Amino acid sequence: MSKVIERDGVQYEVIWEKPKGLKEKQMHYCPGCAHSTLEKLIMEVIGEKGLTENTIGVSPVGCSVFAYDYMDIDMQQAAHGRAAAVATGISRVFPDKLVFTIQGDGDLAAIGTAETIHACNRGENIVIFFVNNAIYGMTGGQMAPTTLEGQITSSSPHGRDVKLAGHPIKISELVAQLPGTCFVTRVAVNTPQNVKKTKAAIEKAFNNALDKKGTSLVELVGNCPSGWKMTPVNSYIWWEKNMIPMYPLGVIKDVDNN
Amino acid sequence: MSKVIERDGVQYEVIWEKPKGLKEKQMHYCPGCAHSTLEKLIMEVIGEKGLTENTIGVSPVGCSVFAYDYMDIDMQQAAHGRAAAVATGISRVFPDKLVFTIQGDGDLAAIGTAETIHACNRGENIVIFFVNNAIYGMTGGQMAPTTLEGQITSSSPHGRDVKLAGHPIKISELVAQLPGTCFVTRVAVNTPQNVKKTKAAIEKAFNNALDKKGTSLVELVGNCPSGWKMTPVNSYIWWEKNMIPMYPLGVIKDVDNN
Amino acid sequence: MGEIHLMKGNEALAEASIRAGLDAYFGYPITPQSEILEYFSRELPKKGIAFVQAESEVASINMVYGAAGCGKRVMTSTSSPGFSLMMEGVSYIACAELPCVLVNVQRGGPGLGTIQPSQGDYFQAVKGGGHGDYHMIVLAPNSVQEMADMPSIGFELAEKYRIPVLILADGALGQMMEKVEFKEYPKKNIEQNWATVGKPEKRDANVITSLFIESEVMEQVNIKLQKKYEQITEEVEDCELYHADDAEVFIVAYGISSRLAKKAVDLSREKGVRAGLIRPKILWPFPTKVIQKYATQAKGFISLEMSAGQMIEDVKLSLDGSVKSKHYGRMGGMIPAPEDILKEIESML
Amino acid sequence: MGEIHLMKGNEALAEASIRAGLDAYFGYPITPQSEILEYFSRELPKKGIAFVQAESEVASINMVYGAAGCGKRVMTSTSSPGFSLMMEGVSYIACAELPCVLVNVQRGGPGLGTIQPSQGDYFQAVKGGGHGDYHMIVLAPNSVQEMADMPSIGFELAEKYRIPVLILADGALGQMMEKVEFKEYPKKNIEQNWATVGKPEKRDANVITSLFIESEVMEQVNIKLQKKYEQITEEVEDCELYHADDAEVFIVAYGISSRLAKKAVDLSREKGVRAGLIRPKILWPFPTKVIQKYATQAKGFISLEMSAGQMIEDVKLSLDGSVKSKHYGRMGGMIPAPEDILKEIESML
Amino acid sequence: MLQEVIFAGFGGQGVLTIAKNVAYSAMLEGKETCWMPTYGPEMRGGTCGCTVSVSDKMISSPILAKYDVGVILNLPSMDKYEPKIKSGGLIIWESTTITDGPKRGDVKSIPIPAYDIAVELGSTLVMGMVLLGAFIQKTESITIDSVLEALRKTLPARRHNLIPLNETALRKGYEYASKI
Amino acid sequence: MLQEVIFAGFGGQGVLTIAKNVAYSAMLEGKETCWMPTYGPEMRGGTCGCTVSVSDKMISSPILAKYDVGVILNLPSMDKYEPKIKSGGLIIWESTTITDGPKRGDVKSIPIPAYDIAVELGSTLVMGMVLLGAFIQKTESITIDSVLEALRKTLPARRHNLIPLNETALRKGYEYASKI
Amino acid sequence: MLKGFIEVDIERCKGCELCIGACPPKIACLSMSKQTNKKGYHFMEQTQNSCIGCGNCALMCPDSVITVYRLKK
Amino acid sequence: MLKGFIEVDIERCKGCELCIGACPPKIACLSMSKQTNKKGYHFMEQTQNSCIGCGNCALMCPDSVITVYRLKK
Ligand SMILES: Cc1ncc(C[n+]2csc(CCOP(=O)(O)OP(=O)(O)O)c2C)c(N)n1
Ligand SMILES: Cc1ncc(C[n+]2csc(CCOP(=O)(O)OP(=O)(O)O)c2C)c(N)n1
Ligand code: SF4
Ligand code: SF4
Ligand code: SF4
Ligand code: SF4
Ligand code: SF4
Ligand code: SF4
Ligand SMILES: [Mg+2]
Ligand SMILES: [Mg+2]
Repeated sequence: MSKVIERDGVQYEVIWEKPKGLKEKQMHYCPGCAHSTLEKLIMEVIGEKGLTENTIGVSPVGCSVFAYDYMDIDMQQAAHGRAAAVATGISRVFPDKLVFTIQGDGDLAAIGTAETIHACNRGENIVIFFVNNAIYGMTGGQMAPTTLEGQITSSSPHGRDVKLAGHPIKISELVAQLPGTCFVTRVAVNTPQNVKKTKAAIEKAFNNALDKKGTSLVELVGNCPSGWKMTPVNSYIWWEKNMIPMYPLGVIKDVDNN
Repeated sequence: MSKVIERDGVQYEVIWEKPKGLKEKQMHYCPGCAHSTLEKLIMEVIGEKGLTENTIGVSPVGCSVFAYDYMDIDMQQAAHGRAAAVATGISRVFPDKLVFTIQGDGDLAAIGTAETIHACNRGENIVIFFVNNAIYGMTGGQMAPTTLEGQITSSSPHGRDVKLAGHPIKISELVAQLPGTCFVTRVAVNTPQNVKKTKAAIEKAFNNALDKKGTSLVELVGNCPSGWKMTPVNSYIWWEKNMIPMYPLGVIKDVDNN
Repeated sequence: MGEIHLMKGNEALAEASIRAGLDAYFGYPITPQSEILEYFSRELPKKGIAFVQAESEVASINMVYGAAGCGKRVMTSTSSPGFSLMMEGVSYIACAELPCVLVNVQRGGPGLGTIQPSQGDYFQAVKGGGHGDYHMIVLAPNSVQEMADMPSIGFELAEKYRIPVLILADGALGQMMEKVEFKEYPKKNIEQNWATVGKPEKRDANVITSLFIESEVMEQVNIKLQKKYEQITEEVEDCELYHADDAEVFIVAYGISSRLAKKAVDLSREKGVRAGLIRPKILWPFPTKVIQKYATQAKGFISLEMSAGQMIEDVKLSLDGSVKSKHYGRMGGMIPAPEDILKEIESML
Repeated sequence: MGEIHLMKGNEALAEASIRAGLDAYFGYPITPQSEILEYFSRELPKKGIAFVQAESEVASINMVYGAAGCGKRVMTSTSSPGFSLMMEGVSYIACAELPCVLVNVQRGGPGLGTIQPSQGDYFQAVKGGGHGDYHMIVLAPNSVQEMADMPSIGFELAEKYRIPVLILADGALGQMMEKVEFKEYPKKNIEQNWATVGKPEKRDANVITSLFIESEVMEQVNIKLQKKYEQITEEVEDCELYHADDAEVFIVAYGISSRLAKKAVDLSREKGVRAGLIRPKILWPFPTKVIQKYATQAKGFISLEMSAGQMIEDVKLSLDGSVKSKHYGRMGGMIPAPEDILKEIESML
Repeated sequence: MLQEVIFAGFGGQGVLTIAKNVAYSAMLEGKETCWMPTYGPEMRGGTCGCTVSVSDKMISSPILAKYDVGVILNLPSMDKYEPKIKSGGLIIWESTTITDGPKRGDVKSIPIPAYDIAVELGSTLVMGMVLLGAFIQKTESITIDSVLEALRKTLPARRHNLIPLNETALRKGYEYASKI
Repeated sequence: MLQEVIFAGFGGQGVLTIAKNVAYSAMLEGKETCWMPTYGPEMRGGTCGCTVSVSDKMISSPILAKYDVGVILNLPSMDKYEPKIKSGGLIIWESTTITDGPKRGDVKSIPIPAYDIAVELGSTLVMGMVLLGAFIQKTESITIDSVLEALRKTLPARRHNLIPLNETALRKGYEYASKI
Repeated sequence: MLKGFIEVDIERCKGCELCIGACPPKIACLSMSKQTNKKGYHFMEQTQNSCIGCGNCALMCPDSVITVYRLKK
Repeated sequence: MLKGFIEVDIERCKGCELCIGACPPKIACLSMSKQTNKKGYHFMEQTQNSCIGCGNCALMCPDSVITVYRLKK
């Protein structure tokens, strides 16, 4: 199965290489940004499952807007917050295709709240990747609905004041309540183990869509070194220490285990 | 306290009369429509608590759009779905006023989903009256997000097909999950007892707002004789038999009892 | 000649769209167009054609974006306030060059306004209510028959030029019943190799986008769009002329008000006044050349609109000062009376 | 003269709005205007002034509606795609006659486009991107100083006429730093007895609405609005003139491109060509009378816009065929070079 | 020839259907016709009106300020539409339930006890048909035959059994009117 | 006099701040000035540029296609902006980290080992100031004094202790450049 | 002496009949008139004097048509 | 004979250092170069031959910079 090469007369297996499904263009993401890892993993799964011809992706407005520059599949770029609606349009005319979105927390949990909730409620046969980095990365680090209490951002310079701005919103728990969702899970890519789990979640979500089970939402609790104003390594520490306790990892809903 | 009159030399107490807070103009609501009862009760409470000068109401787009023609208080008419945003605008510049909205299920649970969820999440100090009659009354009886499974409406003439249109959405349960809400309850006005409970819920919600506790949402499970294509009396039967089992009455969240 | 039906304009439009090969409809109820949605809700599921009653107009237009990006024949319909909510989406669709047919059954604005017929959304339709330099081809039916004819014409134009086409109707056209006959509509015959349908190994990935972050690139995109718009302006025109040959006063009117204009022309002819009508069946591109042609013989032009005067600007721009012109119209759902139009005609002499 | 600051246009606008008595701001991040929101997020909570980062532009504009309906000085700001999402809300605000100041820091469209500066939203601003017959007063700053001057002017006009006022800026004006001096701005001095503030016993309930279901009533509302617009057209005008007195070729330009126009005028004067500039500081109402005045001495007009040519229509409508005119501009964030403008000037001779 | 008619009554009284029958019949007769309901929330609970224009030429306006004929089924409709009938016009009205007829002297008043007649026929649902019969008798803008043809075309097959009853109602109304 | 300058480097290298110092100083000297950053997501991780124009007259365009002077802090910026310097213009560049200087013959190249100098001074943060010193020496569009004045006005009081270090860096850069 | 009585503003009544079902079964003093009001609705009327002034009918009446009086104790 | 080795596409490396933390502590064969690539990033380089081909670094690398080879059993 796996590729083998020879070096110094000895055979080596290729354990990992850049997925074929990634285009040559280098990602514009900041160093250490989880967006890159997610797209890498999605293309690994699409490649391994041979889904290229069967897949249409939707990129949002947010840092992953350019996903179509990296992922070598047919893609549409959706208006800010409307990726789930665009995916609905695609999925309804191509019920047999695998349709997914990648969306940030501003996109999905602020301006796109209605589209998200209703796509999930209708049980659109799509996969939603929700990159929750608790900030508006693309526009320069403003507060998102998922920004943590007290977190300083460029639009909450005194720290998020929950009395004025509300508490961080937990979208996965909300959509898990809707009968239309078949699989809701929270993952991270902050450790090799979690990367593997994320990949497994992607696989499972794609299988659900191929089996027409309804909406799968995979929340990637992510980081944003630039928006958080940290080095990548420090962002990983903050991620583990602050993000994951607030947004605990694990399966929130899985109709297969009910 | 209560007014007393004399008739045939005997004294009679006035047990109930049209609230002073209702304008003379007759409501345009169809015979037997719960919208009328709700507005009557709201004005009773405002009158009894002497809140007229302290209250600003927001009417939606939906059958209650004309609430300002009946309720003798300062009111704003909000764009379809945006009542919670309009109420936010009012409440933020008048933090000491009582601000409430009346919204239908199309208004609040379809087009206004994002505004509803985020007003609740921010814990805006407002009261939301959510008239859930499982249909778009004003526009001629189309399917709403809350329309019951199999229910025939003018845009689900074959009955709501949950595979294509999703299941009826339970907004109260969703917003109860948000830390910003202090009180979420479901009431009906289909019996005298329930009318009394509804009035009590209105009082409680108004008290919450006066005490600045956050968002209160009172879901009135309502009827729509016209949209349901029934006589008022039959609509009451259907209401009890189909609506209330799907949308069970009672307090869903009350921070005072936690 | 096929069977004649008596139908509402809204229903005729819906039925004709199905016959024209509709692949998907996404919409949200609003008076006075809900019958379109309702008709589709009854017919499309039976036929296995995609139908979604969306959660809002914003969602509808973005569903249209998605399905149109797949190269399908897609439609949404709404009325004025709903169309305003679609402005961002329309601008995206225009830039991403997605063919689709949009329907605005106008009602009186601004704001929540009234649900009665109006023509107050002309500017929004032809100048670009959304941001940026873009155009839609705008079709203006004036009868139930044309409500039925135009979806097919719309899809053809949309696919030919990769452009959104707007059918600009109004509450009267949507609600009234008239006789209507459905035709054999042409099937889609343009290869859409740009559409996202799943990438086969042999071709590059297709991307639907309107994002061009570099100014140099964005300018090229803009130039390309403008070239296309120029081409359409050259190639696309449809006007009905009524007593134009010898007219000295012209009414320019579209949609429902063009019918009143016709009546007013008749009345004036009875009185010996040589009035004529130019009725654009396509509002964008505007029939500037037609107007200019008749300007040479005319004493004056009246733009008859159920608005405060919007198309009058395009009439004036076409005339460029050569002949005098004025607007006449009513607002808020009021219908201009032919007798009043007649007075305006006489005042131009 | 007060202290001079070096500030971004976005920040200057925000600071000046606070000094002009802002009561509430509602907004959503979008490049290139996010600094406005960020500035307010830092300053307003400290001062007890209402600030909400809304969940969307749709929410922002409706929060503005609510707070403006209370008679407060309220603002939102956004950039092109976000402004498209506000079209329904703006139409409501116009019809309900609520004073407020809106800011569109334009970027290149259509669609997601580019975040670089553009002037492609002119039509949307002045013709009505939303449905129905309405107008906003549209202010067009061309420097950081004017970014600071215009909020106060905007509130004054908004309150005087009960109309939304739009400050139409662009990414360059928003992002660049220049020197700026803040003034003493007048306080609100108009009684707003129509506002919803809680109904005292002695007066009738105040109602903010844009719904007038009966056509007869709606038409009266429309007529009232149109009368107001006429009055504003009579009373409101602001133009900067540059070398206009003896010019034979005029550039009409607003906002950032007017600065390039000035440079081009200088260049042409150096070459002995008598060019001049008419710069509308207020785009709606359009300074038709000013243009007409100079038309008598002019050989030609150039409308210089960073768009495919939008304001040119208003220039042409003002000239009504009396003098030739053309559009020149760049798109997608590209900035016209004064040398190229010069060539256009020369071509008009 | 252009005839502009308003049919008006309660929502439930089948006003739109009678009006549609007129339009359909006119279409079958090769005439131009246009049917236009009042629409919107004001229908709710209140009056429901529907305009039908019948002409030899294209109908210019579906929305009218004045009518040649009014067919009026309830009191609120009488109040609303009586002033909108052209001078010299005709008001055909249901006289069992409406107590006060038109007050104007310059229009012809045709009271028809359609409710009573319908009750006699065994179904209040055909009240509208009775009035339609009267309308045909008074205006001659369409014929009973084309209404019957219209019913055959527009009613689903399973409802065709109702046609005879409708025909009787039509003829009763026609007859009653011919005596006025 | 109109001088149009591009400052460009990594996001973290303080390019915007040096540029702002120039603009502020020019303003203090009573000149017209305009500061304009490249903005948007392309900043991310990549190069960050900032244009400053200084003139006696109102600045016509904040966005420029060509520059008189480039102050370049990293290689990608060199690649991007070298072609955009006007013929006869000036490129002042950080020569410790950038290995290849400008290739064009028609611009003047001023390599400054600002990184090394800054390290010598004990803080890489003042690298920009070293380059700014060189810029002042070469262009004379502003003075060191007004930069110091600008720092006093723009730095919060608690940061004023950094001014001497900045001054040293400025003067070091100035000195170094005066020898080229 | 009446235990209670009601007043009905018949012109505002919409004939929904909800009051009728709300009146305690033993009392059942309400019914619909054969006549219609100006709006064309059959309106409610009190047909017996058994009213106890419980207020149920008024609580249920959506249109605030009914005023209820009860004997003062 | 190496248990494993990696190839690093240094021009794509963004110097985030995440690979470094992912390499098992006992192995720790990665570090950052003093040099920068064309983009200006200090890039990762393998500094020892202790690599076991576990793949962790590649799993963590956001930019797919690393190819991992492991001795075939
Ligand atoms: C209608 C509209 N509003 C606002 C924006 C500006 N905008 C672009 S991306 C974005 C949010 C980015 O945050 P998020 O969705 O969390 O994505 P991230 O970049 O963090 O991955 C915003 C507000 C826009 N492009 N369009
Ligand atoms: C933007 C917009 N979209 C659609 C409409 C049409 N519309 C008016 S009310 C309504 C929904 C009414 O249903 P609901 O909110 O449930 O209120 P109800 O009448 O049932 O009380 C709709 C879709 C509108 N006025 N504006
Ligand atoms: S800004 Fe944040 S989310 Fe965006 S690419 Fe950079 S690190 Fe990632
Ligand atoms: S349509 Fe339905 S919701 Fe609206 S007033 Fe009538 S019964 Fe009530
Ligand atoms: S008050 Fe009670 S007893 Fe009297 S009529 Fe009403 S419901 Fe019946
Ligand atoms: S409940 Fe009220 S409106 Fe209904 S019938 Fe009784 S009195 Fe009339
Ligand atoms: S493959 Fe494993 S052992 Fe080898 S360098 Fe990578 S993390 Fe270290
Ligand atoms: S994880 Fe990848 S990008 Fe980051 S330093 Fe290592 S090799 Fe470079
Ligand atoms: Mg984010
Ligand atoms: Mg409803």
